[in-house]
Amino acid sequence: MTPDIRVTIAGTEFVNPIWTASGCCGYGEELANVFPLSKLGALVTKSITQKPRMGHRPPRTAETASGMLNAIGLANVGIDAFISDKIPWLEQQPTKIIVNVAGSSIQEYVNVSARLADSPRVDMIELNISCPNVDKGGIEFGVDPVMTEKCVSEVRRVFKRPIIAKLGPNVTDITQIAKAAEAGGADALAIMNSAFGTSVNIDTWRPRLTNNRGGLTGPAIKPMALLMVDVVYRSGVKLPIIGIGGIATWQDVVEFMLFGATAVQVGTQLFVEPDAPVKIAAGLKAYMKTKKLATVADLVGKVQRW
Amino acid sequence: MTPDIRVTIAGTEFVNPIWTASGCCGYGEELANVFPLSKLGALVTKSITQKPRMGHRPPRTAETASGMLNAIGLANVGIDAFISDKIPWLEQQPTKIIVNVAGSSIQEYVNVSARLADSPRVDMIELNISCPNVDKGGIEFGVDPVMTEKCVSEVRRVFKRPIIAKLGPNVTDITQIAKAAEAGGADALAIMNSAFGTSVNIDTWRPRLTNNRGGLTGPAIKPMALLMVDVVYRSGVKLPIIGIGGIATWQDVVEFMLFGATAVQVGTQLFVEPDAPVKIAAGLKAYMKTKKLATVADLVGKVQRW
Amino acid sequence: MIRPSCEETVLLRHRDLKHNYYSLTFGPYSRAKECRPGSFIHVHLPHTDVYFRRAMSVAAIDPKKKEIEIIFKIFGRGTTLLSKFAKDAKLDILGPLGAPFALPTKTERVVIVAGGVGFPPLMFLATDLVQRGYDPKKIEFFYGGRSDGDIVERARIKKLGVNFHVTTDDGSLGEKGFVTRSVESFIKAHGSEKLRLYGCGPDAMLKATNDLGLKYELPGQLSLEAPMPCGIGVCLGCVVKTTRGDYVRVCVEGPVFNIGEVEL
Amino acid sequence: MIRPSCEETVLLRHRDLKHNYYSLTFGPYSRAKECRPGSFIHVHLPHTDVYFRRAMSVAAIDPKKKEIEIIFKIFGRGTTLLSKFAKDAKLDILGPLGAPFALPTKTERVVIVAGGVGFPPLMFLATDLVQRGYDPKKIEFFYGGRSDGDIVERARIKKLGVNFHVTTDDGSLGEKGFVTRSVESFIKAHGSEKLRLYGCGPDAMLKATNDLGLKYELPGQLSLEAPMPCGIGVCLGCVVKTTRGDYVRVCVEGPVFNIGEVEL
Ligand SMILES: Cc1cc2nc3c(=O)[nH]c(=O)nc-3n(C[C@H](O)[C@H](O)[C@H](O)COP(=O)(O)OP(=O)(O)OC[C@H]3O[C@@H](n4cnc5c(N)ncnc54)[C@H](O)[C@@H]3O)c2cc1C
Ligand SMILES: Cc1cc2nc3c(=O)[nH]c(=O)nc-3n(C[C@H](O)[C@H](O)[C@H](O)COP(=O)(O)OP(=O)(O)OC[C@H]3O[C@@H](n4cnc5c(N)ncnc54)[C@H](O)[C@@H]3O)c2cc1C
Ligand SMILES: Cc1cc2nc3c(=O)[nH]c(=O)nc-3n(C[C@H](O)[C@H](O)[C@H](O)COP(=O)(O)O)c2cc1C
Ligand SMILES: Cc1cc2nc3c(=O)[nH]c(=O)nc-3n(C[C@H](O)[C@H](O)[C@H](O)COP(=O)(O)O)c2cc1C
Ligand code: FES
Ligand code: FES
Repeated sequence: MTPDIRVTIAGTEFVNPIWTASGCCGYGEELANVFPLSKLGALVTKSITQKPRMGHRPPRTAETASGMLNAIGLANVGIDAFISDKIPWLEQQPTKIIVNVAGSSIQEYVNVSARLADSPRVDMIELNISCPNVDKGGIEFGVDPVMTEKCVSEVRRVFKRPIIAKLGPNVTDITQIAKAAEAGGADALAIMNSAFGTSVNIDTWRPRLTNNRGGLTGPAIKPMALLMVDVVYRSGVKLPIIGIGGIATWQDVVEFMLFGATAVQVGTQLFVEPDAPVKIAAGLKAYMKTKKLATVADLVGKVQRW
Repeated sequence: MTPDIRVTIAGTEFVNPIWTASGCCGYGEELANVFPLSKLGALVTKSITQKPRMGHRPPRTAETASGMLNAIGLANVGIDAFISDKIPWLEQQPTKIIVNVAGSSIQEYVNVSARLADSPRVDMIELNISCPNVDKGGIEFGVDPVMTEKCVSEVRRVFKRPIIAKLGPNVTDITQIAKAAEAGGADALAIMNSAFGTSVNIDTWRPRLTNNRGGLTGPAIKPMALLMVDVVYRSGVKLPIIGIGGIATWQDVVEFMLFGATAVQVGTQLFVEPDAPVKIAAGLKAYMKTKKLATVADLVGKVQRW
Repeated sequence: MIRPSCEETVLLRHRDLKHNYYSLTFGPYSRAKECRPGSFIHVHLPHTDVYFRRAMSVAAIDPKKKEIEIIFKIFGRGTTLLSKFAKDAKLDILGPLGAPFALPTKTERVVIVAGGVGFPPLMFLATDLVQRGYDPKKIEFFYGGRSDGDIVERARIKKLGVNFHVTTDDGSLGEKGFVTRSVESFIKAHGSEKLRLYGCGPDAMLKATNDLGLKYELPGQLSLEAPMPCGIGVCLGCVVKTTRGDYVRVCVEGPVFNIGEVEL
Repeated sequence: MIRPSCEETVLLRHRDLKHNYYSLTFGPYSRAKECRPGSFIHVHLPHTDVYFRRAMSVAAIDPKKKEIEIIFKIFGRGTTLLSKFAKDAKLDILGPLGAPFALPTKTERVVIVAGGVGFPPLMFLATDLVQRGYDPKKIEFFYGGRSDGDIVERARIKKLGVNFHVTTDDGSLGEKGFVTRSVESFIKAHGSEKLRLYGCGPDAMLKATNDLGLKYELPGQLSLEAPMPCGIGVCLGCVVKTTRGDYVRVCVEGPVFNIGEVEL
């Protein structure tokens, strides 16, 4: 019997729990040249804002120990061009499509989401309320329970299909934010966005990013992300969790699921190994065979605490 | 002219800005067998509590990507044995002695600090108000500005020599805590303690630490620590900053200083390279020569923001 | 549209070119013959503490043997570790990547401007042109470096029969001075008609070459470098500003850009 | 008091002992002759993505040539990468570390219980005893493994002239069954007087050996393993609980503990 790695979140079935993370797979075209997207549970697009955004001046990225810093600055084509140029292609793709939405006001989230509501092949939206790179941006929402709830509930009114709220680690107590997102009507939580960090070039004395700081991602942050998932999973919040942060191997995915993630997203590792999701799905299946697990849901939350 | 790497913090002069971090150098004896402690700016002891603590059950540590998780559980000999067994040896050492103090109540911090006040060779104390490993412990102080200020100011009353407040990263806004420590009368800030994280063994489904979670340290967290130093340095807080987090090389030290650290502490890297402080001091001097810097203070805060 | 893929190849030849330059040849690499001058590959450094791949221009291919060669100079940790891999090591290569150079017309005279470590894709270009039957005597290969150690693989260029001009900043080999000064002398002497420029090298040299192109209204292309997390266009980390004012990806829209196209 | 130091040494010999076992010999290592049976070293894996050092018992020394040998089995990433270093590689060694075995008296009969990868320090012990003039016929060397591939370096043990007893769980070599069963048979046959036990191996075997020691009231020592971030006693990460109820460091108070001293 081949192990069943399908997962269902908010009534939607995914062929597997391995998704790509926003900002790490563009709008999907490039990745589709590397492997068939049918191998992917879901594709999560780069954050879309109302207006097109050029993003920050380069350098926008810097390598760090087992990770990277980025301050892309939410560069994206804007909702108009996204709908006219990207959606038609995305609608043809043999995978679930999740559009990540960002904004610097609740109204912007609402406006972008309302437009996406008209595209039935947008299976879900993911609200990026935790982007560390925009000065006057999403970050205020993601650290404030009241704003989080408001943002989600207002979007809820205009977007009827499932909504994922994507939380960041840069708060004292992530469960408060998770609860606020739940109260606002989110269907699932994506945990977590980048941590914060910076670095400086010791020859020029300039920060390595023109934005002076950026989001820290990659294997370095995996232990933090696992803890965030663990804490929220045990907090009484009922929503399914999509685990994100430093996933590079199928072993990492097993860790996230044991701590309570129903699905995961692969981000930075795509840069090193663009076909990582394919390898991870295969490894996960092999692991389930060894462990004699019929369905991948048998892993979720099964960590045995001391 | 040989570069001058002495630094002065709260009126105390240190032969160099390279210190060892609490919990990563015991009480100094073992390290003294590896290199002469006179090479060290200061030695910061393992956290001392009122009663002896055995610490958590093993496994207490787990390796992660470019870092580690630990939940030692503040294992220490307690203030009585520290004063009778450790202080006499420490008093003979040719380096500055900083005793790190932890507690689960403000009274415990005060009691331990009061005892240390009687040992004039304890040059400074460092208040660990941000230990991620004690359930009913320091952590509440370190995330709450009111408790932080109270803790520091009460200790201030019993300990007249310089007090360093050691802050953790696990807060929404570290500047609030820094300001509270300043208001409480701290003389310097140590930034930062471990981040939080966890990991699970995918064969046994047990967390890798019996404490179920631990502190994340090592090069993985360096970008976060640099940002914390940067943010506090620019926040209007006037206190000198001691940078900690993932320092492995002299290049890392230069980064911390450019962002505003007056001195640094080396932690996890001591496990990999017990003589790291000696190598780092040499590298720092060579760098200063290349850059024609007369004194190491010429680096502090000199990052050129974009 | 190019479909890049990851492929494990074997390090067949490891040559120390001295002065911190190395040549590595990998094979069998199934995509070798799809690599064009200007194409690059993204090399993974297995088991090392360097997380990202490193972009390397293709310096030569052997389509029959399915081999590709890269040439690099030790710059930082990535290239240091790359230089340490020994013969028979297995490295994963992501490629072929990037938009290659556009070929000149037969009536054009080609002026190649290579600066230091910008040499590899241009050696490939010259080799490719000669193999395609382009008259080597109509190829001016300018190669500048800081000193003689920076001028590698001279014999290979000479063998192509192209007009070879070497400059060094310190005069230790060839003409003394910046390579672009020699190029300008040539343009002045020869006249700017039917010339096409190709350049790759350090930022200052690229800028000077771009300026020459604009000044003498020469068509041509430059190959750029940028920090490249992904190399396939998904991270938006490698962008460069165009003279139109928008950002384009060096890894997909480049690394080869027309003269005057990007801000240098 | 031992003063450990970091020292760069060269990998002089790399032997594949098959079945995932390897022997590496390093030198010149100035501290070689200070290594005693039970001592361990902490090996740094340069340039790799493994952050911590790996603890390895000293398996043999050549004090004149200043060489030390370690023997290990591939277990996880650390040992995998260690096995990949080639001859002439430079590795930094921190040592000598740990409290070594206490020597038996001349009147005692020595019973050595080696399980799988616990073999190296015990080979060193047996070699050392014989070199010190201890009668090899009074050394019983029990060596158990899962199957014949786990029993390495047999010729070296035989050459010592000790009484050599091999067991395998699957009976593919020597006697079939757990090594501690054979040891118990020996104790029963021989009588428990004037016996001294030395053991190293997997947890279950250590526990069984400890139990034998307690049951027959034998003096002796066991060498333990634990995850070891620092190896020098500063992190408190490697602790084990003693039967007195406190925690001691495997790296400093151990790795060698008396029978009955720690909870297994
Ligand atoms: C399309 C392309 C082709 C290239 N071809 C060659 C070649 O043929 N020969 C050669 O020697 N080098 C080439 N490079 C540069 C090479 O990729 C190395 O990254 C660069 O030399 C930095 O060396 P390092 O990795 O040792 O430095 P490190 O210090 O290890 O890392 C430098 C870091 O900064 C980034 N970075 C900084 N500057 C650059 C840069 N100019 N290019 C790329 N990344 C940078 C890297 O991504 C990396 O994260 C090319 C780069 C690109 C983008
Ligand atoms: C004093 C001492 C002597 C040793 N001598 C030998 C020897 O002679 N031959 C040999 O093959 N092995 C020996 N080991 C074990 C060796 O150090 C390896 O760490 C262990 O085999 C794990 O293999 P790995 O590094 O490939 O595993 P990885 O999966 O890469 O890492 C395992 C991780 O867990 C920790 N860990 C888990 N279990 C152990 C363990 N039992 N011992 C140490 N660390 C562990 C490690 O610190 C590391 O962080 C010794 C260990 C100690 C403490
Ligand atoms: C270059 C880059 C760009 C990113 N852009 C976005 C974005 O636009 N929106 C978003 O919600 N997250 C963005 N992220 C965050 C990722 O989706 C993910 O949450 C984070 O990288 C952690 O996962 P990882 O460690 O697997 O990369 C970006 C990350 C990177 C590295
Ligand atoms: C094993 C271990 C034990 C630690 N124990 C303490 C402690 O007792 N008190 C304290 O204030 N910090 C403790 N720390 C935190 C360090 O002092 C330091 O703040 C942290 O490790 C980050 O620095 P690093 O990345 O250089 O290790 C400990 C860290 C480690 C790794
Ligand atoms: S390197 Fe990622 S988009 Fe170019
Ligand atoms: S390994 Fe650090 S105390 Fe033993």
